Amino acid sequence: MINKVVANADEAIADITNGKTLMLGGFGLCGIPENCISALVKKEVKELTCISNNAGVDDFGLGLLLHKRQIKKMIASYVGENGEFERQLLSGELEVELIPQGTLATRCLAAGYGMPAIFTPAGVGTEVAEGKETRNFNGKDYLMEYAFDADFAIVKAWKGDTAGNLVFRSTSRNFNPVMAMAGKITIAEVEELVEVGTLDPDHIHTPGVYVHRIFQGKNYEKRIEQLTVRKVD
Amino acid sequence: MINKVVANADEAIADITNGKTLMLGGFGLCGIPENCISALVKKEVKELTCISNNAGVDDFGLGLLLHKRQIKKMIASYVGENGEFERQLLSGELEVELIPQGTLATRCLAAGYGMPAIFTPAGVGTEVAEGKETRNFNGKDYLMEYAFDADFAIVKAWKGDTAGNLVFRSTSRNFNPVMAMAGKITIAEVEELVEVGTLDPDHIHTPGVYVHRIFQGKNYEKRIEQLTVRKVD
Amino acid sequence: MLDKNGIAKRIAKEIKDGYYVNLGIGIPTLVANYIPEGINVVLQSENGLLGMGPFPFEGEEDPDLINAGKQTITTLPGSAIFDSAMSFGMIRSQKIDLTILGAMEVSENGDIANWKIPGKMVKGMGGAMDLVASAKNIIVAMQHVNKAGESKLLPACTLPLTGIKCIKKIVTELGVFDVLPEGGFKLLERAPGVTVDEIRKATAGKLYADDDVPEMVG
Amino acid sequence: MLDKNGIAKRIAKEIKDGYYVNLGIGIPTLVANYIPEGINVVLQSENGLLGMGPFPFEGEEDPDLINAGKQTITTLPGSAIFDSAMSFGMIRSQKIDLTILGAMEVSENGDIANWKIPGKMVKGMGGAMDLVASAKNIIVAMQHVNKAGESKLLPACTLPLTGIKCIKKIVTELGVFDVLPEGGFKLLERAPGVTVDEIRKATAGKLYADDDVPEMVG
Repeated sequence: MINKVVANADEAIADITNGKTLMLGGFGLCGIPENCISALVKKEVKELTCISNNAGVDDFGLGLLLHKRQIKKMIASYVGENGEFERQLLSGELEVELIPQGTLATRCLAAGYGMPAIFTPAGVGTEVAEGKETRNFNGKDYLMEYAFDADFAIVKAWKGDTAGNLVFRSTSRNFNPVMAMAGKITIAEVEELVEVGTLDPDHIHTPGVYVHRIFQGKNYEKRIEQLTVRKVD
Repeated sequence: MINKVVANADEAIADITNGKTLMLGGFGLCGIPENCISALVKKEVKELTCISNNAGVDDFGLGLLLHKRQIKKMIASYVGENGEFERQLLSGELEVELIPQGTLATRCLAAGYGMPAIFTPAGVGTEVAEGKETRNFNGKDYLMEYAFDADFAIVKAWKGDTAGNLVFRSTSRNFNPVMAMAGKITIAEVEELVEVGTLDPDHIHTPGVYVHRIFQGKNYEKRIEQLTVRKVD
Repeated sequence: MLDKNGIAKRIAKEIKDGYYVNLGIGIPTLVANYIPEGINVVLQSENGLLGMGPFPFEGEEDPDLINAGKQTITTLPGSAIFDSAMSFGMIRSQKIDLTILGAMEVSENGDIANWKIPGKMVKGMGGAMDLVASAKNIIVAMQHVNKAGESKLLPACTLPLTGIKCIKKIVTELGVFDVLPEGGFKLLERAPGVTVDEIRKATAGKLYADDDVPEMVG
Repeated sequence: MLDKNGIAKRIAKEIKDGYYVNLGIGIPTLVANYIPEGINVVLQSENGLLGMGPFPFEGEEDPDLINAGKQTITTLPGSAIFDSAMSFGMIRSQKIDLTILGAMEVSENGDIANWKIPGKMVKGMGGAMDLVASAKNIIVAMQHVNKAGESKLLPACTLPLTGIKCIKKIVTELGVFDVLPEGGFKLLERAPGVTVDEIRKATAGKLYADDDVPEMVG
């Protein structure tokens, strides 16, 4: 097997320079690559274009990069939970492209599966359709949307082996596997890095061929955005 | 959960009538729905269009349906191992459409993912491209290929639960999950039918929403097409 | 007149045995509380889960297990987890039988606006555009008029659209409405104590109401 | 002159550390036997496996575990299994570094024909069209001439094409050839004991050969 292990987040992101386009996995704060985000903050790399379903909260997730003005453009589907985001957007410091969540996911899939474009009905007849090719199949209109072209994909998995095979846990899977397939270079941080042969080949979510660098992360905070519980009767 | 269990193969295929289009999972003889094929032979349903990567061998797999002249048209990528197939093809009894294997898989995916068409470079400049729209993206030509439209998908899984969730074993996975997603009605036969809650939600290959009927198969033969072994030193 | 729970309760009656259902944020989320006994329904959450269960007991919350509203939830026996591409794949291929979501405006031809108010901070459409463009059956749960007292059932939407010609049914605090294929809102049921005239007054779009529109049964 | 194993052995030298490789049926399969020690290579089988291992020991064969040639095989520590859509997805997105396959004909502009002979039973293209259309680096392993003694390195293919302008390198029993971007076969190495003249005679397409083309090193 091919060994993809790097020492830590700093090494994994060492060649991410100003102006690059990054995909970052996660949904809300669930399944985000916490270690790599911290390393990007530390590296002070700037003018990033970030493709991510959300933009974190003020003091966590992508909010940390926003706070340091490291993001030039955000491509996301929902950015509701972030005051600093709103401030930068309204002041014109931050470019934002909002796209439907399914379109976001499928444009990742398209990149990972070598399909230059896909057709989706999402956004037909809305401002999302402006400037896009609309095409009718079987009586229904679809927009043609292009595969993403990202320099780096940064994902967070539960377990991974030294060959880069990844397994995700529960709904922290979300965008991570499709983004892992879509990056020109894919960096995976994992809660537990294991030897090859440990993971069941039938239950690998992302085959190692899609992963270029892997490291065991540390100090995962895994913050909960909306704590909702039942009382025990 | 929604219970998808039917008693057996006969019940599962009861409404498959003459002239229907079926997708059948498997690669060679690996992971084919043996029980449903036998039930289709017994039911003597005719003029079927079968979408399957291969066409079985003379006395097993889809070869059993061919032997009884139940297949009108075969859509496949490779049909090499079947003398009866060759006879019917050369005599004009059987229509055959050969398509690239990746195109076959991706047209299933398109159906399951609600994408009316996909773009693939496979077949550009060859007779496969005849009559198809060719389109250039980023300097490379692609063919536009349509999503399959199959009345039934028949797949074979290793384990499944009563809600229709499926888990496949080793390379018997192959086309099964993508076809499971692609049928208007999807029938799954499994080696072991288990109660809901038995399968790990993180390791379900095909969510039950894609499966309409499930039953525990019996007497799996699992014939090996090319037995290749090493001698123990 | 119905309260939010009343709207949710009425919508729950639209859910049939064997349905896969996607519930949006807000009133739609409450629908889960009123699914009739004996009905087997599977809730999809578009962040990648089929078989959404109730909130976890205190102390049992799992940061890796949330719904599309980012709330901590639980799974159920038979749940399945998948990635975002498959989640919207099954939405686009219409494997989800019913989608219930909120709206700012619905037009009499079934257009919906629910994601953007010009001049205000835009949070994004999330999965709403995918859901309304794909679902075969969409019910809107909303207040009949906005905070300024203006009707939300309109001849045409004034806000940026989320999707076109997609809404089949609307439940508000005043009643239950079909969106007719030829255009217009057809009043099916009045909320308890609400008259057709009151509903007509609150509805800017074309309203069709028979003389004997029944009052909703509790 | 090389035998089949010689061709496979020579091609194996093209494999670099860290490569993901897809091996076609026939001579390409033999390449696996000659991968240099100390080189980490992962073999992809397009029916849905990364990390193809050797044949199983007698009695340990598993009918659920085969390669694209339908042969019983084994996995290795670090193997991953996936479905056919992902398998060709990773092929199309060029995650596979090298594809090695057989051919009936290759043209001097890199076209390949390897799936169909008019008038004969056509078995199908399998995954070959996907592989040749997508792979960034394709090496053909084949005999230099066909059974009728005709060159398989041609100005233009005469058989139905599998793919166009895709072959980068050819290894035959006579030598190693680059397919030049501007067209033509560039002789890189002669097989042991084979002269440039002999190669020229067996090559119908345009052949470029320097005066001092080296003999292959064993």
